[in-house]
Amino acid sequence: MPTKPKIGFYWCASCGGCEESVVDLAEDVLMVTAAVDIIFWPCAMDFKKADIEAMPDKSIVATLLNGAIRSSEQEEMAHLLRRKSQVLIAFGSCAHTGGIPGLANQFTCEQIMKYVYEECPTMVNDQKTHPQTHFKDGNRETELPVIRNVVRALDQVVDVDYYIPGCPPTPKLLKEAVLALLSGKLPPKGSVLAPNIAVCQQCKRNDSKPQDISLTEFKRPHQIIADPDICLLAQGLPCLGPATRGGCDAVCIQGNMPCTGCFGPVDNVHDHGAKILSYLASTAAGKEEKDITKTLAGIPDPVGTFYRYGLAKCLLRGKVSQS
Amino acid sequence: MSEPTNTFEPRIVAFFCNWCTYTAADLAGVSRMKYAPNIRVVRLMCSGRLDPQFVMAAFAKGADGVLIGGCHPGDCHYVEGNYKALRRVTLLKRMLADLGIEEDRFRLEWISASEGDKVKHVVNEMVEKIRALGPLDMPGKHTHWDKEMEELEAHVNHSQKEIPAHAH
Amino acid sequence: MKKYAYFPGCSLEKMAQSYHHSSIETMRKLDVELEELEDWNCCGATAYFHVDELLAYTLCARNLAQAEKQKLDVVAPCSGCYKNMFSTRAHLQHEPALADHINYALEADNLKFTGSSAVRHLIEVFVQDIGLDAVKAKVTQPLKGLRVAPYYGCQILRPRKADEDVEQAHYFEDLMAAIGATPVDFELKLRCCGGALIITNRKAALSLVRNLLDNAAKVGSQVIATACPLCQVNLECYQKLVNQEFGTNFNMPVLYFTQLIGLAFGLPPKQLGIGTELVSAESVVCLARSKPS
Amino acid sequence: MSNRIGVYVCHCGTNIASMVDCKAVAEYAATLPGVALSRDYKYMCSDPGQTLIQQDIKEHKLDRIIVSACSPLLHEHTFRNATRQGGINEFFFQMVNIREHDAWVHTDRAKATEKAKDLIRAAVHRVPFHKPLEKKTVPIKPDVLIVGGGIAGIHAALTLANAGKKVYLVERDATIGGHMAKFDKTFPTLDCAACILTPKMSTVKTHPNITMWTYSDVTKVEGFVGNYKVTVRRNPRYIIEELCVGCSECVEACVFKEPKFPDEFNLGLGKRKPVFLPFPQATPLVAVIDPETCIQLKTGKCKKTCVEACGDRKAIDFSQKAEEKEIEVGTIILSTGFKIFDAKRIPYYGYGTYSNVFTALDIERLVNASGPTGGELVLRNGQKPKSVAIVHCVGSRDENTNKYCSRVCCMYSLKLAHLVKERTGAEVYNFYIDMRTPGKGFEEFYSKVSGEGVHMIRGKVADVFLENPADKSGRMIVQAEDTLLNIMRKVPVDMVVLGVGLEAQADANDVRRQFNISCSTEGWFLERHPKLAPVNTFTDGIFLAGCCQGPKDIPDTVAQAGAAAAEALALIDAGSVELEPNTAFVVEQECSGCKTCIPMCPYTAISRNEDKKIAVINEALCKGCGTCVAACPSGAIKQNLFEDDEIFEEINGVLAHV
Amino acid sequence: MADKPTFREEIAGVLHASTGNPLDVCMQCGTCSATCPVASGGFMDNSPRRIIAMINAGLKERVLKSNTYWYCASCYHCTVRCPRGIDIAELMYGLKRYTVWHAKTQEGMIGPVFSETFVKMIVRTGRSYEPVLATSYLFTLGVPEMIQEAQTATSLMLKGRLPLLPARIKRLDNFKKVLKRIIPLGDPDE
Repeated sequence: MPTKPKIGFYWCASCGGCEESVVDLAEDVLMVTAAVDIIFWPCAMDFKKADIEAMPDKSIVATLLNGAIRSSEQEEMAHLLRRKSQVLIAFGSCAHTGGIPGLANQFTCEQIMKYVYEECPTMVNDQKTHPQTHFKDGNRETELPVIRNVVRALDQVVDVDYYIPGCPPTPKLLKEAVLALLSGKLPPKGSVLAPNIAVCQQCKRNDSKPQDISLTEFKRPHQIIADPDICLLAQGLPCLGPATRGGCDAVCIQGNMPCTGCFGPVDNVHDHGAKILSYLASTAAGKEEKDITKTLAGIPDPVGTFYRYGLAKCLLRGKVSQS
Repeated sequence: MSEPTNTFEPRIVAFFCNWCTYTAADLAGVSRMKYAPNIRVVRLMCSGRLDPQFVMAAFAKGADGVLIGGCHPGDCHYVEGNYKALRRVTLLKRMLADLGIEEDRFRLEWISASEGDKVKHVVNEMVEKIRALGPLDMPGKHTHWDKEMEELEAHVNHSQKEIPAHAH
Repeated sequence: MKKYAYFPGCSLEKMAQSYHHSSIETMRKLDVELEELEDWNCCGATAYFHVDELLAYTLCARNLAQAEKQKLDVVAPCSGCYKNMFSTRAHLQHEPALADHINYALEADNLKFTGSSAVRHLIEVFVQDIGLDAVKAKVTQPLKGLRVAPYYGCQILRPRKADEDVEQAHYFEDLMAAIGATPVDFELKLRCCGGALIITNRKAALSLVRNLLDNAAKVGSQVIATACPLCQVNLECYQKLVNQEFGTNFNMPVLYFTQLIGLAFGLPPKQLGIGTELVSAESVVCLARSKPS
Repeated sequence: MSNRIGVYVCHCGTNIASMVDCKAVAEYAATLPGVALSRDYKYMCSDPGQTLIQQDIKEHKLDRIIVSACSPLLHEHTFRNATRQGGINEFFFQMVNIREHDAWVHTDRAKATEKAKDLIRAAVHRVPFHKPLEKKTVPIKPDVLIVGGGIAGIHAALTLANAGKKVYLVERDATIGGHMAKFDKTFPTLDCAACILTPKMSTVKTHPNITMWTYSDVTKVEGFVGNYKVTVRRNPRYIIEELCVGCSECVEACVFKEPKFPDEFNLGLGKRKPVFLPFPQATPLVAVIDPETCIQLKTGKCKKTCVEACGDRKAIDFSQKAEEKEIEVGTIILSTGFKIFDAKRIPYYGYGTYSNVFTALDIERLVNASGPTGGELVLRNGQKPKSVAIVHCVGSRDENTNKYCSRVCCMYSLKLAHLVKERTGAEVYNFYIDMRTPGKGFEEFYSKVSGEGVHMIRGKVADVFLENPADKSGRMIVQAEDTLLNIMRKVPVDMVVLGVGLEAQADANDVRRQFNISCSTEGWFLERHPKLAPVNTFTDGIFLAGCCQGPKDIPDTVAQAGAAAAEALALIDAGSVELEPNTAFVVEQECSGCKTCIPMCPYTAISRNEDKKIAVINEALCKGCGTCVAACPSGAIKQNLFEDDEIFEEINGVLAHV
Repeated sequence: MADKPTFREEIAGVLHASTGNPLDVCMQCGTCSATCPVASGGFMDNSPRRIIAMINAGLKERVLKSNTYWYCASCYHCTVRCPRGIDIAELMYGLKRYTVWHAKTQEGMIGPVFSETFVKMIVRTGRSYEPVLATSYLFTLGVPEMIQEAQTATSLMLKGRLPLLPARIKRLDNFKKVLKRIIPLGDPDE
């Protein structure tokens, strides 16, 4: 009997939204399932790691792995799936650039554990119990994965063939990717499967942007009710569209929210955050240091704003002082 | 083949604008002023060309400090490139601080073509401050961060051997 | 009401009482309180720096720290004290290491120098802090026609503070004009009176005093106004010796600028310590009294 | 791509070799990836050095060239040419500065050598990314603007005009001539300043190729080399220049019977009327009316006897307004001159308080036959001085005023010593720190003057005070230490002459901004290179002449003016100039049309293509600062010679040592 | 580099507070000397300018023999007028300290004696007291000066301008402790 190409999905450090976007294919999902043979999708179907280990190397045509790599378990699965797949695709921001989990690179593992299990206001834990990697109860012994100090994008752990950006990726991109995969019409290895041009190009508000907006104040979304037709940057909202890869049809902006950069940078940019910084600072007004500082104070958390999805891929990879 | 001595010698990457600060550094040379040999100058036409990515790259690749030199406010050869530099640097300083890089490691100075001595003083001062801070050594830190994975890779490669007949 | 920590300095205790009293009185008239710096010690004068700089700094630092404790700026009527404290503060501020060392010593007296209290010379307080208009306002007996030689001396102006032009000072003249007197064009107003040399090198000092008196006399001064006890003593108390030494016959009253201001404010001469001069200042007093306002 | 890079390490004689181990550096470079050939050589900029490059390119198939030597600002073009003549694109070349930035500023040979290696490694990383580029050329407009009508401006103007170029000469004062017109004699030859200057002045006036605008200021400068657009404001002198013949009948007729206002040309030593001619040989010989003092202009109520006197000529026009002229020139020469040090800043020399203390320039006027005293050198009371002190270094060589040596004071002080002796027979005392007479015939002049019995006292004057404090116009005592005799000198004199130094014009900084050039800390205009480009500035097409660049005597000034004129001529006759191709360009398919770049450009070179909805850069207007490149959020704008990749690689390279 | 510093370096070393330039930049113009009221009065055996030249030439003995710096009235005129920005008055202080420390002061010179008595006194009482001062150096004066001094003193006494008792500061013990932390005084009261 003719075998359909084998496809795998896996979920590492991420919220699950990427899995959702697979479901969001709606009826197209049938097209996919018809065309391919999903041999691994833990969150939807019952497979065991052993099944994969048992498979010959490279026997999976493609694996779409979402989520950043934070734990030894995720690391191990990444290595495993890399070995078993012909094509490994980093699926979604977390796998692509570290995503929201990457922001944890501003803290050490200890700091995070301490906060989560002790200081966090909603936490009741008088014994200050912390999760243990080794657990013994009578004759039951369990090993829990080790949490790493650094959050990594997938390609910082294993070799990656393609990237599908987005938090989450749009169904459209996923579909195009799968089709390309099936048709074998794939771009050169290492490509991001989305257009290499910034969001503004697809943004309906582009024309509404005046040529010179030297901003004296940056606002935050909750501070204003943005005019739905005018460029958000022109209204003082730090919209990252100009510095972010398009392909999303500017959905957030259509929803009257500024782009927060989930698609990551375009090919020419080495460090997304630094580029965003350069462009935003360029639109600020003022010649005196104090005026400039005042204007830029409207961006209270540069790291969180510029590297919201990409701190793991920042050239510094995180906060320096962390050991 | 690193520093001849084992004492820490800061490595400072400087981005100097062609018209004022680079020329000032030339002047320092012509006047045979002496300053610390720890600085490496990258020439840009204008401090306005300075892309914050360059600063990130310099730190990431092992610079212990980064120095930006431009014309004094109002004196930019390209009218206001230096103001643009100032805006970017102001924000970049904040971000670098949040990323744990000490402020003495990143500095913007206005040095006009005639201020050879200022080049000397700024460089010497910066070198001393950074010497006191010690190495930043991002590459070292990065390899150190990645060490935490080695054991597992070993383990995986090991378990791999158990599985027959697949090498690549 | 303005308030300063007042550092009289050793010589005002006795030798220059009149300066002390006239300062207090005139300042009171101007609603300025001079609260004596608590348990002050000698500023070290010049002699101290000859022997041990560090000790000299410590002496001044102790006074400054005391003033900081009282949360007041220090005002010194004596140019020597002023210069020592001013330069000590400046020096310690840009040499933190030295400051630490001295603070370690000051601990023994539960004091700490931070540099928070500024150092002012009495005449600066009159001219800058209070202002000539305020002074004018209090004049009841303008010293019309009194030809005063305003004598700055050295250490009010020198060594240079920051970048001020130390060769062009004119505020003493303005102050004298403000009380109705006529400041003469006193060429040697910035020249030295010999200071401490009067003891260590009598001849040199006397000749300097001679030049000053001579110059002042030639331009028709009726009185020399000083802002420093050492200058006053040299110019006045040693005038007799000058006459003996050089066969001159100077008889030039030398008063503290505060005494002149006091007169113009209509304060009784006695209150201003007038009468303790070796060269009588009667003439000046008469002139001041001659035209009641 | 794998390249064949050639690396050349220059010894620059011993300049570099003494502090950098050039051989070791070259050997190290040879080990770097892509380096096909690496040499060290004594003088790379020499002919053999350049030929070496050309041969190697051919023989070793080199496709990238790196020369590590002096500053690129000095020899980049030299080696680019060599590279081109070698048969590859000249922009496949990269220069590494191991002289000014390394050998000359360090003292530790090992560390300097390390630095050289780092810098070369940076270049080796960079060059593979270099792209072949072509220089763009722009035409040079043939007309020249000269700012400042002193001897420098005059000489430059005549040189250019005689070469058939159209010259605009703009002068702020009512007449050209500058300081030289005020001088009496000139050192060391003692020929009379007027005799040699005034003929040149009138030639300027009559020269068909020269447009002379006196009483005018440059108010706006736009454009770039070859194509400057300049706006000049012609201030109202209330006299119609074309109609006035300088008969000075209006001056005679003025309602002020006697001159009563200080006359600027004679530094206030003489008096003038509200309407006046600056001096007999003024050029243009046209009257001026001073609005500050003219009754008509101040109150509108005057008999206007001047107008009557002028009669049918109708040259007087009280309604005259400032008018703006716009001109287009290709090159500009700045010859804005200097101002003398204000002696009042040193109060203890008594200038302005003692009536017989004068500046050297005052004396020039006093000994000048056309001066206020008709050439009589006298004290304020009209008597001849019996003893005169000449004080050198007033406002020069002094941290309290100006640190630099003003270069001309020693010589003019000797000149004045001679003139004073000649005119008055007085005892003359020159107080100097060091006697500086380096120049043709200068030392001879020094000994000649010494021979005339002038007293030379080595010691800086510390004080000038009155013999009788009550008499400000009486004799003065000049006090200095005679450092050769080790005694204190207190010399009584009738007159003190202050050898004031030269200072940059008060508005030098505004002028500098206007023309976009640099100033030294003292305010002198900065030349492009102190030795090799002494009249060029950092802005192409703008040249310097005379004292605006630094203190100078007349011979040097004239020589420099000639040089500036020659530089301008060279540009004009070349007809066009090549510009660095370091301009920015947009990669169309990568531009999202976000418009961030548009306001970045100070030259409005960037606009938006509305149908393509992307940014476009007008290469002709782009001056290559690269600020738009840094701003472009998607890296769609690139700058030739400074592309992101080139700089990133330079950074990697410089830090890549393991 | 353990080799012993040259005289020139030693002097540079004692100029702690000096904010001015080093002596090396002196151009021997003589402004200091001609500005100095004492030097121009002919009282100094070597002018300040010469002293600097001597230091730069390393003529230690001759500098130490000189009276120049003990005759400095610290009027600071030289300092503010020096065209090379040398703090000459400070140099004079430095030389005084140098000689005092190296016990190189010359016989019959009042300056050093005066200074030291002054210091001892302050260390003892915290304030200055003219009579003690007077007696301490009076013997070193020549006879005529002694008489002069006595005259002046008495007339001042009559006008009540000389204190009869030395003033003392209140926290004298603390004060001494403070000083002890700076230099080993031994017991100042002896």
